[in-house]
Amino acid sequence: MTHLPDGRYVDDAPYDPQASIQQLERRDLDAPNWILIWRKFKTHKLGLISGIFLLLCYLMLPFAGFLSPYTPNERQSDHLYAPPQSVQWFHEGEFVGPFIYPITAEADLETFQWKFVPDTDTPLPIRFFCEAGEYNLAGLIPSDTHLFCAPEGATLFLWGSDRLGRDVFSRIMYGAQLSLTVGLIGISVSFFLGIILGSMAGYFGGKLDWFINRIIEILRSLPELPLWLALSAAVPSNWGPVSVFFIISVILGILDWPGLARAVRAKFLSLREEEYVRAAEMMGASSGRVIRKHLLPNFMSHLIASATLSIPAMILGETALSFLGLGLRAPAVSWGVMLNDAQNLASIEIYPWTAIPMLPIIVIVLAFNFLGDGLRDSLDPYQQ
Amino acid sequence: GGIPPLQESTFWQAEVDAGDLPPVQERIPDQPIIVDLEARGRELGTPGGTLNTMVTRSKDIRQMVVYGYARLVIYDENYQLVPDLLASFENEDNKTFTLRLREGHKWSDGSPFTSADFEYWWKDVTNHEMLRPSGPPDFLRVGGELPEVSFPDPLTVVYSWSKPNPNFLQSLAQARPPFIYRPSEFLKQYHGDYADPAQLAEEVEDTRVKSWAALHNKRDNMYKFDNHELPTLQPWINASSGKKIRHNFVRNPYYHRVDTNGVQLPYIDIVQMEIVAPGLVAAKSNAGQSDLQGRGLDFRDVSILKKGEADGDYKTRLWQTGVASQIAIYPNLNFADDVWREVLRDVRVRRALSLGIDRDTINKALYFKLAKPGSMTVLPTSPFFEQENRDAWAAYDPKAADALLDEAGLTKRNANGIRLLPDGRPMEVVIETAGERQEVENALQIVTDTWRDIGVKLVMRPLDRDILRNRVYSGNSMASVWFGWDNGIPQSYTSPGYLAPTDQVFLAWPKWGQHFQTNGAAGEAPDVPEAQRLLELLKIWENATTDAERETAWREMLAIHADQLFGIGMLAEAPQPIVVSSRMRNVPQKALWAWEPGAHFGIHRPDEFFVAD
Amino acid sequence: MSILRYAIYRFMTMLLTLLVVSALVFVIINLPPGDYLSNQIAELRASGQSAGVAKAEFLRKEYALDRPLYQQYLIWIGFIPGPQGFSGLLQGDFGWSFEFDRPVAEIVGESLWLTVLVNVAAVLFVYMIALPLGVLAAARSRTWVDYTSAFVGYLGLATPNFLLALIMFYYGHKYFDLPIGGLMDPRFEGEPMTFEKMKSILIHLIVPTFVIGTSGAAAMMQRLRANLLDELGKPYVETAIAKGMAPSRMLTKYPLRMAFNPFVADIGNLLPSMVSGSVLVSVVLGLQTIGPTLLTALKTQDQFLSAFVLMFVALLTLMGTMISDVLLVLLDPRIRYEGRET
Amino acid sequence: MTPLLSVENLSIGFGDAEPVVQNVNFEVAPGETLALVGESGSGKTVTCRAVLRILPRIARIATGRITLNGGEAPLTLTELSERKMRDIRGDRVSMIFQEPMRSLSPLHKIGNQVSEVLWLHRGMSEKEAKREVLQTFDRVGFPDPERAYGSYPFELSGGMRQRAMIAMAMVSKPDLLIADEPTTALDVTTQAQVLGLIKELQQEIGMALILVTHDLGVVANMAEKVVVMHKGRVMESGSAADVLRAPAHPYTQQLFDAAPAIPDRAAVGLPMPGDDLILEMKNVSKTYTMRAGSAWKPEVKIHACRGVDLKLARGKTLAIVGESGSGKTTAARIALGAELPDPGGEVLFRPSGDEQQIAVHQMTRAARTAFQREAQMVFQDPYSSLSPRMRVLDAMTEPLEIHKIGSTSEQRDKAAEMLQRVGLNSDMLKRFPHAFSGGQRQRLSIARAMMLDPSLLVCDEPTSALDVSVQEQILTLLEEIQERLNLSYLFISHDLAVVARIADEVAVMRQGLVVEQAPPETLFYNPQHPYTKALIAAQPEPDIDRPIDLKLVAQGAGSPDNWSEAFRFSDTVIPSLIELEPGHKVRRHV
Ligand SMILES: Nc1ncnc2c1ncn2[C@@H]1O[C@H](COP(=O)(O)OP(=O)(O)OP(=O)(O)O)[C@@H](O)[C@H]1O
Ligand SMILES: Nc1ncnc2c1ncn2[C@@H]1O[C@H](COP(=O)(O)OP(=O)(O)OP(=O)(O)O)[C@@H](O)[C@H]1O
Ligand SMILES: [Mg+2]
Ligand SMILES: [Mg+2]
Repeated sequence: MTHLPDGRYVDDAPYDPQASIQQLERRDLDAPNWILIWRKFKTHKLGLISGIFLLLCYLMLPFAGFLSPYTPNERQSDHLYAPPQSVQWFHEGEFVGPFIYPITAEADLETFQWKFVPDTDTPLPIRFFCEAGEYNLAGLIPSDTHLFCAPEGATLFLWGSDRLGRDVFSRIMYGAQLSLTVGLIGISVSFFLGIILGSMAGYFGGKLDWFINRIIEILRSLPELPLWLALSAAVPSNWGPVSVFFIISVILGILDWPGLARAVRAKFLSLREEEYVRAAEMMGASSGRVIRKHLLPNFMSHLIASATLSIPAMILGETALSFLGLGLRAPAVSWGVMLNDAQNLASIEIYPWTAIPMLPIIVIVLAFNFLGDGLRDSLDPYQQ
Repeated sequence: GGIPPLQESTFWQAEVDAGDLPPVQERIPDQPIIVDLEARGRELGTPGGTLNTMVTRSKDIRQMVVYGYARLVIYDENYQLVPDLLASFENEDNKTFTLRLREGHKWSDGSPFTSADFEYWWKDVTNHEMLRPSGPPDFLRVGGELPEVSFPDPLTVVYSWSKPNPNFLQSLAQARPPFIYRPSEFLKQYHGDYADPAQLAEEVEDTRVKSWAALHNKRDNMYKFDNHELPTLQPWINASSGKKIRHNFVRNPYYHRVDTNGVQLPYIDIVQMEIVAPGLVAAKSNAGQSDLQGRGLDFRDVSILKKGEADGDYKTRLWQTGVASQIAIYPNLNFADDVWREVLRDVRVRRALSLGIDRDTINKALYFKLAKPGSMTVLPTSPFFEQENRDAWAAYDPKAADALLDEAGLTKRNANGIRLLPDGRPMEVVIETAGERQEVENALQIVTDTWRDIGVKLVMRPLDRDILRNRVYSGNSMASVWFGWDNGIPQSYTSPGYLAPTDQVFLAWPKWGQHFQTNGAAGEAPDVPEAQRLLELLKIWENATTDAERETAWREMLAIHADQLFGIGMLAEAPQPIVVSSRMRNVPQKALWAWEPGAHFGIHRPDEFFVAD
Repeated sequence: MSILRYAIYRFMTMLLTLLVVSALVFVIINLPPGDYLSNQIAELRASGQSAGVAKAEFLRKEYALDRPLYQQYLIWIGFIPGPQGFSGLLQGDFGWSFEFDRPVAEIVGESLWLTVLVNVAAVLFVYMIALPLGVLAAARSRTWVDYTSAFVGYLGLATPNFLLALIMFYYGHKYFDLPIGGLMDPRFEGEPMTFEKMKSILIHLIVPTFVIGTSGAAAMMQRLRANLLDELGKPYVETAIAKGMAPSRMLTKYPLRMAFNPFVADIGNLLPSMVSGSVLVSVVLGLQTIGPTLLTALKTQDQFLSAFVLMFVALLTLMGTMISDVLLVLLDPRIRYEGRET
Repeated sequence: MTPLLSVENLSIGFGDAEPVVQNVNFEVAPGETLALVGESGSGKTVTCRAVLRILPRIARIATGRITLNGGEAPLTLTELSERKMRDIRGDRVSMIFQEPMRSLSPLHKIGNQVSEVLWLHRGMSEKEAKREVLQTFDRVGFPDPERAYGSYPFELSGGMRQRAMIAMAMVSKPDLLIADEPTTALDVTTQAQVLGLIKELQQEIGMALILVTHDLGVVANMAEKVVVMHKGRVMESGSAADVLRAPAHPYTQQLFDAAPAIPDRAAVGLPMPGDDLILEMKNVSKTYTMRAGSAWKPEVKIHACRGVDLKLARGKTLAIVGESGSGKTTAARIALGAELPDPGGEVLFRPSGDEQQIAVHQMTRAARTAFQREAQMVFQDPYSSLSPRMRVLDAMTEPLEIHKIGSTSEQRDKAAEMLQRVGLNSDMLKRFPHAFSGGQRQRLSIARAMMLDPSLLVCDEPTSALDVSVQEQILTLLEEIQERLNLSYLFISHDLAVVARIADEVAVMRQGLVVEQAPPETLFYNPQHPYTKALIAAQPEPDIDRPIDLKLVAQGAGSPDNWSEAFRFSDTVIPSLIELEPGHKVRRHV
């Protein structure tokens, strides 16, 4: 450090006009965009954990049959409304490995409840890789091997049983197959339409906007309830519950897009006036490109949040629909069907385990939320 | 005997003192019904108090007419017809009916109740072109013929036909009775033939209806019970107007029944009927917010009701439902699909399907084993009950079912073990339900499992009740689920019309029913000998002159149903929870909960219930 | 185009759309097989109450239900005369409800203010909860405030409304003596508004507001948070900070307004949802709103009643979109509705 | 005397990368002006922001202390609570941001945004504040303060927005004003006016000023102290007189050497050849309708351009200078078809010498795509013209992608190469636009415009945010490309020295009209129009001994009413352009 006599300060470090102060890592330069996003995403711990969790959930779906001790509609008519049985390890202070105490039911005509008495003298070990009810692995390969099953002559209700003596745990596992998939179709349809039509209306404006807006208005003014009522009469009667539900969720999606479309349109109406959009247009970018590369990314956060928010609605949509006789129904199993069965006071107060399906819904929804949040963060330039 | 010394009710005391209301002696008929409660094992009560109860739709305030159960004639607790509003009646060969009114009987507004009210209905209402374009109701037509009606004196009304109309008096005792009388004094203000045209026009304008006829029809709602100005003869009169959450009904000062202490019935001063959401009835009962509740409660609510007894200060009683079957499957013999129709018409198939139902399991899962498994037939309370009818084809016997199906030619099966129809389609029975009752869904779930074992696939499809009916009537539905016959306790005087193909509402034969109802204009004539025989037997019953003849007809018809399984019943006598506040007296411990006959609480005489403090 | 001219133009479009919608509505409610009176007659017969059939026949004539559908529609709108002369919507006659046996106007009039009350409460709840929490969650993203509000919000969202209501009713009654169902103590019905009545209404509103509101609140909160997070990095926010604004004021004035764009677009939905938003919830909670009335009307095909309610909702929807379009222009001065030049 | 603000040993870094500001020290006394000069990207803005603690989220103050004196007790800004900081911001210390376009909320009226400071810190009522703000607006040179008050940012020209920013920072009369390149978007007369205003305030209330600028002329005219920065370090600091007269550090010397000046040799410029015109604008006018405040008030019409006729020959450079808000950007946008001229105007483009002219204002889709390949624009506001969610690499390769030129890796190589040519590091390709300094973004914008090798480039103030040495580099690059590829430029600038260096012909605009047009040599030595004269006089020179009288030159332009009879024009009476000598046109009455 040098101070000149006139009080001036002059830097005395060697001066190299070519030096650069910042050196980005080389690997960043060669990495494609998604790797950068992924790297960023990895730092969002909660998002990462949620993502992995969801991945596992989806990977598990084909093996639901293998992982659950019972098949979904298998009834144990002597164990109606059985409470959850806990898995024990030690019997009279001795290690036995995982086992349960068998339970027997008694009708209590005072309270009109089933009373279950565990037989604590006979520990029955849980069987592993055992044979029980038949199911189709991944919906294709018939099999009857289960990861674990009830001991011979006893039951294994990890999360209790329902009114007909069906295992809640197994039903939740099977229910995931429908709840985690079919509803998503509705979301996809509605997002697809909503984004496409909304962005066209917002970006092009003018006549197209007018036209799309009228469609939106009409669709929105059309009453949904009577449509459903009409539909419930019109669906061919020999369709299975799943295909009915599939169609319903597609229709749900078709009716659901206007909300999103209007949000997209409104945002695009304002975004299209941004200078960078003009710049892109002046470079000759096609409308599609402008929408995809410039407008949509700037609305991504909203879309991600909206998608996350539709998931519980889609999983539970059927509960509202079954009010009108259109929801999923037995023998199909889904979380909504199970909750529908649990919609009465007794299930809340006396048999709370029949409302357990709420838990996976909440967990899944939160996982999607955190995943979406992580994604949002890793796309956010200001967080870099 | 003589009339005991009458006591004025505290409720109306003030009005009587003020001179707005005549004293009780002048209000009740000259010969009131004197109820001997003690003879029937009931307590003599003290008047007063309020009864809270709930219904689930705003139009259900008409339940007060049902519960009130004041009819020209009523069923007593033994299901025998006795006069109620009438002083007496005479029946000549089911052709001529002479109805005699009580001297001095008054409507709730104090106007006299006389044969003029019957005449008004007959001449100025039901036979009036504008008020009833389609004329008098069906139950008054015998083979299309209308009765001769005459009104010889103010207390006498005579209905007569040339052919017997054995159902006439029973119709008058229905839960929803055909009111063949109207408060003429009140209604004439709205009748174009009587009222001052200018005033009427003004009234029509005010009410925003299109014509005086519409206005008259709107005011004239004996059953709907929603017009608080309309005089009534029921024990309680509507004291609130408009669409409300809670409707109040207060004691009718002119009611025609008194107890042996000279206390005018009803005992209870005020009935408060609250309209609540169907799903909340159990919750509110559980919280002790209803004094008397049957409607809106289901057997599955029992456990929670029992649990709430301690805090809610009530008891849960289990009555029996009076329908012939709690859950019954109706294969549609008029299904539009030719192949399926033939299959369903094969009695062996129906029997196999019935044998394939594990009724005990259903009973256990849904009713704590408290219902009675069995085919659809009458209940033991009926003189026609026979255990063998109930047991017919009702045991769970998959082997026998398999054999029957094989015998019926449905031997081929597909890879999943489902039998194939003659044309190669898999045997998937689509059963449509009204989607209102979860127990139906649960029961069908169990049936699904056991039917699969006999090679039949069950597909359940919940619909809305109107949609379901429309589909059945048009022949579009293969099979449906409903309750069994409404009237599970017929007596020999009960018309067996509902056992014969006379009405499309029996979901197994909509087209045959239409054919009968429209005199052949629509639908199809029954082409199954058993169904034809049912029609014959109905004829026999109608023309019978003795109870013995009627009884034989009844028994044969029941036997045919038990054998043919037109409706496949699952269980009967299911328990119905009745919540009764600990303050309530005279509510029976065990009883039948039936709409027809019985009008739910009606036959148990709620006007005799009272509140003890 | 000036705002005023734009608004007028939008209004004219609205009227046109309304006409189209009215026809569609009428067709849709008549889609399910049968009509009110034939269903009614069937129901009466099925329950052994054939006594009521005659009156139903009277109504069929009176209300031209025996005519073809298009004529019924024209009569209903008021383009052609019915059996009793012109009496359609255009003449101010909303029709007759068979189910309730009263003029439609009366029925709707009664439940309308309760409906508005419930839904305004719910909307207020949504905004009062969701706005501050959404802003807070964005301002304090990735902290416990953020996570807790997300969790609670999703809890409400992931529980079926009816179950949530039952739980709240049951335990609310058990532990806090909250009323079960209804919108006010029946004894206040028809009474003039007093402090007591007000209190009763407020207490009754707690559960419905919560049940209807939670899902909306969670949705709004999360979207708002996402949109706000996008805005927080923008330079104009720094400018505002550099002015020395307090964060709360700064957030609400600048980024919030920007983030509000998608919500303003959806304000259109707010109006109709004030009437129809909570149909199913109202049905299960037993609220005396228009919702249960509508559902009953639809299920029983009480066509004039359902058509009127639906038309009313449609009108609100159209007005809502119109308002939201105008608001959008006011909110963001850059917005033009003219088309691209190409 | 205690300094008002002292910055000690300040180091700031982004994330875990090497600090971009290292050990910076300086002090400002009350009433004093400190000029912060240096290379683009050297950390000037970051340093200034650190004072107010409004750094991007990921920025970390690694070491250092910033102290503010003058209040009751000295405050250590680096440690102050957020709450206390709020009272300082906007009140005692305010800041003019470098990029005013992005720094104003697009949804709020200018008046509202500016008055807010007074509401916040002075507790003024809306009316009082409005009066005060209108006054300030007038003083910073808004021709119509009322209109500006009710305008939205997008309705204003770049310079107007900058003036709004300046007004916002000054209304509250702070103790310390940090002005980050406050006059880059202003024409020289307006610049003089603004600088004069600042000086005035300094005298009135003893306001201290930190002035970040690259215009050494401004430094010479304003500053008492100078700090020279380079790559995050202070190279030299001291009194302005000493540093300017005898720069001690090699970087400082290099910087000063690069400063351009209006050459003072008289010469006669050649008029623009008229045979091979690449672009021709005929009678182009543009009228905007301002969104009226309420539904009932009449709409305000703004004539951004009035009858502009311009001709640009192939391979030549046509420069437009003029008053801020005079319609330069509008003319440029019309030239590129981004905006349609009012009916009657024509814009003609000839892709190459032997092809037909095409009308830019009425093109088919295909023609438009072809045109857009040939004609590119460098936007006045580079920040806004880059999508905030697109990495620079993607933004740079986008034009190539659109026109499907080259493979992905070729595109990337080209992007890297272009970046290096404008003096940026190719490893910045993976950053997002907001992570650059103002000057760096401007260079990005230039690099992007050249990615397609266009034949016509419209540059709207391409070098305003660049320090002289980088500016020199860019200008050289532009010239070199022009020579190599026969590129034509439409060049808009406020810096007359730059214009003098690069232009073949200069058009001077005022209030939407071209008032004088000539080759630079002619124009600078024989200016005819009073406005041109005023402009030239107002150009500050980097010579500390030849200060210009800010007040006087600011008045120089004056309003057209003060001009001599021959040049006066009004909304209705507009004289026509008259050719005085070949290639020299002036708008005057004959
Ligand atoms: N958010 C950021 N993330 C990473 N680097 C940044 C960020 N913002 C600025 N930089 C870098 O910090 C350095 C200093 O930037 P700064 O804006 O202070 O430069 P400057 O001196 O103001 O330059 P100019 O004269 O061009 O405005 C630059 O190299 C820039 O690239
Ligand atoms: N979208 C718009 N709406 C209304 N007025 C506008 C709009 N765009 C520009 N103007 C007005 O047109 C005039 C010319 O603006 P323009 O941007 O062309 O000026 P400029 O010469 O580029 O100025 P500067 O040097 O300050 O950038 C200004 O008065 C400006 O307020
Ligand atoms: Mg800078
Ligand atoms: Mg400009």
